[in-house]
Amino acid sequence: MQRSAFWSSQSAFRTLGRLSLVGLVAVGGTAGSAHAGNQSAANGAQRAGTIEIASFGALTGPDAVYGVSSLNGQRLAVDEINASGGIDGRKLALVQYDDLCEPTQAAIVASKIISNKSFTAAIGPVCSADALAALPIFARTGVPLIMAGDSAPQITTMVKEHAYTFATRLSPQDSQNGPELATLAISVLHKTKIAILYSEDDYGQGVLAAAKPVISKLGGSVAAQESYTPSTTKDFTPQLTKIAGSGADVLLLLGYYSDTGIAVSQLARAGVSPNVTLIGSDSTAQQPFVTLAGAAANGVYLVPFYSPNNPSAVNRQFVTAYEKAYGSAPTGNAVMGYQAVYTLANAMRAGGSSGDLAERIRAIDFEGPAGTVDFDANGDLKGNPATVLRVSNGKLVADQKLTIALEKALKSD
Amino acid sequence: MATETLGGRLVVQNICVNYGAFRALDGVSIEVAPGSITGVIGPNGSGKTTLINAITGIQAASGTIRLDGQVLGRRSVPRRAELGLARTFQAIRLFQSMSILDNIMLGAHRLMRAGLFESVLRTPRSRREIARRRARAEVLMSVFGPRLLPRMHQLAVNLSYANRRRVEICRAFMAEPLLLLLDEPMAGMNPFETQELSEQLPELQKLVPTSILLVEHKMDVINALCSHVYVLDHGVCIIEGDPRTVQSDPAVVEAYLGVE
Amino acid sequence: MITFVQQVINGAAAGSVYALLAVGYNMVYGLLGFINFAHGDLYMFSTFIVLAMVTLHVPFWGAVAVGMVAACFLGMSVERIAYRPLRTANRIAPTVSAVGVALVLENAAQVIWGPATRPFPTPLPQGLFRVDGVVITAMQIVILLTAAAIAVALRVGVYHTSWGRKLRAIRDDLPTAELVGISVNRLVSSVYAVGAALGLISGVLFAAYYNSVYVTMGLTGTLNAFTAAVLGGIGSIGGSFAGGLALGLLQSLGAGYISSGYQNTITFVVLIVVLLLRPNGMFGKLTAARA
Amino acid sequence: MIIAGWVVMIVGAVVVLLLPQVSSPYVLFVATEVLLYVPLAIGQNLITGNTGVLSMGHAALYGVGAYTTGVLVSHIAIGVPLTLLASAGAAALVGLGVSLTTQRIRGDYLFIVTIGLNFIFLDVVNNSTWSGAATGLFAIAPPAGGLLAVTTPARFFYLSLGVAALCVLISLAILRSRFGRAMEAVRDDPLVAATMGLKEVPIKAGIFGVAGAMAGLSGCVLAYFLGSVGPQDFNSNISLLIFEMVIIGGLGSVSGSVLGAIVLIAVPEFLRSVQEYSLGIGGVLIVVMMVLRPEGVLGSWRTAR
Repeated sequence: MQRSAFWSSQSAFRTLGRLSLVGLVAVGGTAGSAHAGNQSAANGAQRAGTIEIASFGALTGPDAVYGVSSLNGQRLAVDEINASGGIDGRKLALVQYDDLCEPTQAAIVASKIISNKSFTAAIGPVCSADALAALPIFARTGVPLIMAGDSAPQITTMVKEHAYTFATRLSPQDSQNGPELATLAISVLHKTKIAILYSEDDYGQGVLAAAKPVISKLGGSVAAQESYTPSTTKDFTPQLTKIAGSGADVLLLLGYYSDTGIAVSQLARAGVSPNVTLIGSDSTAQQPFVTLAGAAANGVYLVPFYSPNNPSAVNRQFVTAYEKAYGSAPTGNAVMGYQAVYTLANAMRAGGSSGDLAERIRAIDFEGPAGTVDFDANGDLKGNPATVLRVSNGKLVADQKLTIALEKALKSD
Repeated sequence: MATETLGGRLVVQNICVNYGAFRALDGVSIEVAPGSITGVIGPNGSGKTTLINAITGIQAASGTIRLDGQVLGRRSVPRRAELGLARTFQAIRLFQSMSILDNIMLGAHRLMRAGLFESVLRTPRSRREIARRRARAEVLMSVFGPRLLPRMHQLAVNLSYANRRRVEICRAFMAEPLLLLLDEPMAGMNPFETQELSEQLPELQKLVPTSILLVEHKMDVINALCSHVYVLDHGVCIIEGDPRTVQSDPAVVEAYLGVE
Repeated sequence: MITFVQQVINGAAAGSVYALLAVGYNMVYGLLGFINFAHGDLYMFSTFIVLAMVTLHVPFWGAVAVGMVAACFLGMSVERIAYRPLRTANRIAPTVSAVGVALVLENAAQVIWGPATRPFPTPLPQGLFRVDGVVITAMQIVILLTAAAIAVALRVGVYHTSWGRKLRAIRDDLPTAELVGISVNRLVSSVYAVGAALGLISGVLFAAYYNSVYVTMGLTGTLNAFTAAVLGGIGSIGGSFAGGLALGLLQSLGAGYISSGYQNTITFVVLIVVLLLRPNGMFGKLTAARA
Repeated sequence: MIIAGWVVMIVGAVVVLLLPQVSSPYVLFVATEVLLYVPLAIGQNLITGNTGVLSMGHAALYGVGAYTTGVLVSHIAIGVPLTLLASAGAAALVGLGVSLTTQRIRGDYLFIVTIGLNFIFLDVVNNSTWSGAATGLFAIAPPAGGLLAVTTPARFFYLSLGVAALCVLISLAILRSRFGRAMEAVRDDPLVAATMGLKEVPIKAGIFGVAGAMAGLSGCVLAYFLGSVGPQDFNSNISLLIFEMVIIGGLGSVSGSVLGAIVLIAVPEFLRSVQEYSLGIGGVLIVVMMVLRPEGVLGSWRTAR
């Protein structure tokens, strides 16, 4: 019995035994609850004849702001569609999953979605790295996936390389926004000494990478290039002080409004001259940017792919409904979530039973609040012309003249 | 026991230890002959534990310490243990989360030859080595009769005070040291247990030939065990010699009783 | 040169905020030898309470008072629940249980107030002065003055009141302090309360200076406070201020002259180097080691 | 008793081995993720539970393993066995280096320092071109043929099962050997351990090396499993998660660490409704564990000095 009990207090055998017991219980529990989960989902689908849509994105954690915004937009669209009788009498239902903006979680969530046969399509996520991890998993079943907030150019590469025809992407890309910002600064506003403040993540680095070649092509120069850690950096004065000392006459803000808003509020303190022109990227162009930046936001140019001020009727109706539902103006993520649901709904309505749903999604062409929704051969949104906004008295106001000038300058390149 | 072949001669010359401005040891020189039990006595705070700490390398000290002619100098605590020093502590320090056997087996660490890979893979050589050491541990425990042997798989934390002492002593002997430093091993024991232990120490020494430096309070223990004794007071060695002679010295009496 | 002076001024202001956070943290450390890993989250949570009050149209100073009371209460409850039972345990246990408390506070704040960064409306002066091209803001002056005033007040509190004497007795020898009739529990509790209150002041200044309150400022706060404390010397009040300023300057100049992408790296490399060279911090005295 | 133990073990093994045949892809994914965390939790347990070193930067070692595989695969055609070895080796070296450079730093200071090392790791990969900066590395695929061709979810499951089982066995073997006792001796009383000839520095460095190798193996499998490596998977939240696994499972217990991995990965999966509170629930569990039983649910560390 005492087999060379040098180690008398912890027998390895006992540990192995415990391990297997622990494993068994876990497997049992896993199988049981997964089974129950599928069962209830299946029941639900049969009961009401609903169309189930999987929605995933960061719902908790530091990036939850974007995921929750997108989900709000999706919910609003679903409610509208259901209120108007659903699709052929069937109601839409969203089932949401949290991926925390971590690729591992995104892979797990994706596998959970494809394991559940009742989903018609999936919408999400809000972080590019998550999309890249989830795409190969969706490829196994080919459930249509509408990406609603991922701007990295690598997604196009992956979709193209593997011919992921099930995937479409609703967000404009970093590769579009970067050149727009550079062109606005150099060709339209005639400022050539450029300073850049970018977020140290795939978004900031992506826009930066797309903007830099255009800057040199148009004859501008990068006087300062400073990064910060998204959602962690709150003291931007070291970077801004350096920018102030660089003698730049324009500052590009490539990051999320929650960061760039704070950065702008610290400009004066860092000695940045009020004469320096500020241009914010798409993710900066949100109303909360002004709240965070305060008075310093006045006069800032913003180049979003979407503006709540867009005068189209679809947009006015969307903004009113959104504000009524959530008490705040819609963000870019919200409008993408909203359009994602309409993309799906319109594709389903359009095709009846003919053809593949993913194919029909790619063939869609309709006016959404953010402009025309129309995909190219890689499932990317065909670029909508950028809007130039200017902050005036704490409001984002569309600048028609600059918008037209920018469009012209972009075309002439 | 063939004293000549034995190592374990400790020569301490003129060591000093300072705690800030306070001089805990002031030029103490002692010698432990191979195979002997040499005593160190002295009132509380006279520097006895500091002396052991200095020898084992826990406390930095000036002066020279030689073990069989080798200067210990700046060698680290574990290095000194490898050279053949082992000790016990005045306040017992066992590994409470381990069994008695584990505690004692750890004492043999310096003697184990099987390396990490061999031990982890449990090669026949390492198994044989462990079996051999374990047999040795049981022999040492058996010196204490039925006190430890039947309880060897119990956790150290559950033992009585005296038994913990015994485990600590076994653990030190397990290292088969050249020199063993015992820091008040009888402290907290009743007269019967003290008596027992002073008979068992020579028995253990017979099993594991080693020199012993014994720090003790109880004069009868010193009388029974030691051939030679040093008396410390206020960090200075005030006298040395045969226990009986030393005891009658007026300086010792004064140091102990505080007679003016 | 102007850029350099500007970086120094901005670094000093940021550093003063760290210093106020570090000092509350350091008091607990100096007294009991625990890393209060929840200190940053206490400061985050109580600052959110102030923000919530302000949003409910409570006058600003009233809101700060409410926040202060809440901070003290939170600090004391945390001590009672997660530390007191572990005062005699090994070193790992209280540090780990503090991590647990930090997580609870962080989660609670996220559930109550959401994950977004919130702007902080403040009545503190917003003006700025230009001296030879260098900008100094009124708020920076307020921050520096507040930090200096609190440093003086604390010094008086710890070295010239009976409260301070008792604290030092506990720090030097807790069991004996208990024996001579000092009510250790009450005093330790009071230190947590004072520490949390200083944290709140630091939080309000932080929120006003950076115009932001957000959930993850807790962890960042803890790390900055610890780094400041180590740079200045664990357990010393003056050291916290020196360390806070040093950290502020370090981050400011590091981002300005080395690379803004490696701001964390610069901070932590300095921390590690200091700990390797001076295991008790730059100006640290050997506090009674509780090995 | 022993027969019952064997029965449980055999049934457990059969069920686990058959899992890919009977479960949905999702359950298989979650099971694979749990298995990926097992070597991490076990390594953290060796460091914190058995050797008593308070360290919370394990995700960095995990990341070193994943990035090693990512970089190797994107430059040379290399088989899975070699990337496994390279990742384990690289992470082991980093672990060893961390331990050796920080050996003078006191226990609770080291806690913060290791959190800092995690941040430093992120700064480095976020700002380097070899690591693909913030976007990371993509299209990490093993050669289709060859030994250990991991191409299907089932094979990923078996690969991570193999890695996890290997790490459990190594960990048990170390703890059963005299070095296991030596680690615990250093943890419980470094001074006494030193007087017996146990050298704290090499023991701690060795454990960091072993734990690093385990984390490296996991990182390698993760890189293939996701097909991509990015900084988001190795931030301090992941370190915290690994740390929690060991605390909740019980410091010092191998089976506890495995239990911790299961509890913290699988349970939240099936309790999505409470996910909003998962952070706080974890926090409460940690406090309760520390106050009531610092040694853990299945812990072997029986004392609190």
